[in-house]
This record gives sequence, structure tokens and C-alpha cells, in this order.
Amino acid sequence: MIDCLYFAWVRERIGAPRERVETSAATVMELVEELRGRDPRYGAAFADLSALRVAVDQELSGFDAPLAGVREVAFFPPMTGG
Amino acid sequence: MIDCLYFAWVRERIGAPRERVETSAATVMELVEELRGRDPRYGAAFADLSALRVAVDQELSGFDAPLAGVREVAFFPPMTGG
Amino acid sequence: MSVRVQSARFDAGAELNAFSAGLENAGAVVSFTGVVRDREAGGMVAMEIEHYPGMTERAIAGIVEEARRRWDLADALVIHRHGRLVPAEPIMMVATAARHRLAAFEAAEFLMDYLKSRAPFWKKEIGPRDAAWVAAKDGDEAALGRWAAREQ
Amino acid sequence: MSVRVQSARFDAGAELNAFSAGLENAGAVVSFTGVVRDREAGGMVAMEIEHYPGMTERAIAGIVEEARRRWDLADALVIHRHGRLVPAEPIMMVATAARHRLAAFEAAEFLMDYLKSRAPFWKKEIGPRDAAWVAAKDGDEAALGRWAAREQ
Repeated sequence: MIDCLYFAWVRERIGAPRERVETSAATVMELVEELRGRDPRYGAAFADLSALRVAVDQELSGFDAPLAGVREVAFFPPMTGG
Repeated sequence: MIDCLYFAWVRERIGAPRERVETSAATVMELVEELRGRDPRYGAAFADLSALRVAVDQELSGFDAPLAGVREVAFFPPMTGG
Repeated sequence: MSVRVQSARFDAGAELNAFSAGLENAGAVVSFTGVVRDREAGGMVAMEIEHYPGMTERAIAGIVEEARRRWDLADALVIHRHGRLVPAEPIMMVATAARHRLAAFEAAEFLMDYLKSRAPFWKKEIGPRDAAWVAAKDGDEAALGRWAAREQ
Repeated sequence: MSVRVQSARFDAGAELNAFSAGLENAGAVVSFTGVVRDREAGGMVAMEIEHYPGMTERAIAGIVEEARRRWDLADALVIHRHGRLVPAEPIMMVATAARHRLAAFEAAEFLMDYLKSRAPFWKKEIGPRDAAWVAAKDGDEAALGRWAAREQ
């Protein structure tokens, strides 16, 4: 089980700020593919991966990051703080 | 007649913050030479010209600046504001 | 070092004074304040700032830590708000203190550049009839390059 | 734009707030505050700042004018004190406001670099038994070079 978190327009497209996902995906990319297969909302949110950033257990990571032992994966657009 | 102003250690060496000087010097350098000839205090103040800055009518200038029409010449060490 | 992530409005002047009062022998204090401004198109009603609780604090702490590693800082402060803000309100603030002004300036710019692109905040501009997420600027990511180049 | 040369102490936080309150649509505000700090050798009792009335205001106005020419500033503020100051008191302050943070930061650094070497102030450090004029640093003059290089 992995907690998936969504922020900004990713959250709006998916329609929820977070959810627990039952998955055996080995990497973030596999998790993305799995979610895309579940519902068109994910397809809309993950349509352009170059416009997305991912954090694994609250650290910025790449889509190739392994998920073994991971509790939390977050998807969001490039940050606009400051 | 030119008003000569002195600041910081130049003022301390000369012993006055300002004085009116009767001179026919054509340039700042000529004025410096004239003052040097008047009293050893000027010799002490103007010993190392590379350690001095000069302002002519309140604008930073070089020692070769002409004095025609000038009202005020100031001598001081490099500035240390800020 | 102090990091605060809050929805409450803050008083930038009071924060600057409190920050400066605690310093020993730091002659140079630099502050940056980001203020909600109108959109290019005008007519902004509010700005909503979303963030990622937990990661936000962790990311900012990491950025501050990196700044302390690079510059000899007497102190540093980061305050960043989230939630609903109206135009002219302060969004965030950074303050740095050092013995020399160059370190204080550089560290403040470094903190800003990294907060902009590496701290998980997202801004949404709310107009009278529309709302849009602020897009990250290419320049913001590029700004990080000037610090990376220094590391060599 | 506001330039003040004064012997009276000022409140940097209150100045920052007053400066920010007057802004329209400038999202970025940068401030620098210079604070009296102890000498390397320690034991400083006071700092005396001498200046050149008339030229001081003229020189600062020229520096601010040049900053406005180079950057798109919404506003700028310079306050510089003279007379006798004690450790921990503010010596001077610069604030800049712009639409974008890079302009605000660069203009503030430019103002500081030029105030340091081109505004007629001289600092004297007063110890319990001695006093000495602060020497200009080679680096201060060199700092101006980075702005000259940009002009081409």
C-alpha cells in the first residue's frame, strides 16, 4: 500500500488530494501506468509527464525511482513558491 | 578664492575642516603643490596622493582637474560608507 | 535559524527587527519580501497557495542547511504562507545575516531561487470569474544553474 | 524614491513597512541594513561617521538615479546616518522594489556597492583607549567592476 498525494491541477484532475493505492509497481513509472489503466482521470492528470514532478517519501525524485519500502508518492506540477 | 574642505584623517592632519584659499593654481595638483609649500601639515596630509580622493564642486575628480570657475575643492581618503 | 510555514499574515517589518535584534556581530542583514501583486491581465481577487505539509518544512530546512554550508551566515529566516491571500499581502519573507554584505546578499538570493523551484508550493490566481494556476517560469529553473556552476 | 541622510537612529522594520505600503504592483522588495558591529580586535565603544554635507545627498541621488536607469524599479529608499553610533545600531539601509526579484536584488546590491565607495562617508572606530579610521577595502572598489562590465 502506497499513499498517493496530488497537488494543484494534478489534484483537480484526479479529483482527490490523496488516496491509498494497492500496488505491486516496482517504480514510480509503473505506478503511473497502473493508475492510467484504472480511470481516464489519471490519463488526464498524467498526460504530459514532462509537466509533472514527483516526490518519493517527500524527496524530489525521478519517475524511475524504485518503490520498495516507500510509503508516500506525490505528483504535482513544477513548484511556484517564493 | 577657493573653499578647501578636508575630511577624516586629512582633516585631522591639516587641523581644520575647511578654509578659504587665495590661489591662482590652474589645477587641483597645482593647488596641492601650493599648499604643501605653505606648511608641513599639508605635506603630512598630501604625502601619498594615491591614498587621497578629490572632489571638485562636489563631484569626484582627478588631480588634473582644472580650477577655473571652481568654488569648492575637497580632499579626503577613500570613502567607507554603507 | 528559523523556518515558519503558516497561513497567518505576518508583519515583515516586525520580523526584520526581531531577526536583527538577535544578532551578534553580523553587520549585514538582507531581507526579501514577496508581495501578492495583480496579474498581468489585472482584476485579481485573491491568491491561493497550496503546499505539501511535511515535505514543505523538510525542503525548506534542506535549502537553509545548504545555504549555511555555502556561506558564513550568522542567522537565516524563512517565512512562507499558504492558504488564501489578497493583493498587497506578504506571501513570504527571507532574511539573512552575515559579517559581510556579499554573503548576506548571495545567501538570500540562493534561498529565493531554491524556494521558488524546490519548495512544494503552488500558487493559483483567483479572478472575479476565472482562476488559473501560476505556471513555473523557465527562468526560475534556469536561475538554479548559477549556483550549481559555483560548486565546482 | 527617497534619500535621507540623518544623525537620528531609525527603525529598519518600520521603514521597510512604510516603504512596502506605498507600492503598487511590485511583488519583490529587497532590503539591506548595515549594523554597527564590533572590530576584529573587539572592544569597540562607538563608531563615528563623518560625511560631506551637500555632496553626500548629491552623490546618493546620482547613484539612485543610475540604479533606476538600469533596472525597472517601482521604488527605492536610501537612509544613511552620520555622527556617533554605538554597536548594534543601524548605520544605513537600502530598500528596492520591483516587479521581479532579480531586479530588486541586483539594484539593492548595486546601490550598496556604490554607496560603499562613492558616497562621501568615513567611518572611525572608537575603542576604549584608541580610535582609527576604517580603511577602504580593495574588494569594495573591485566590487564596482561587476557593474561596469555589464554596461557594454
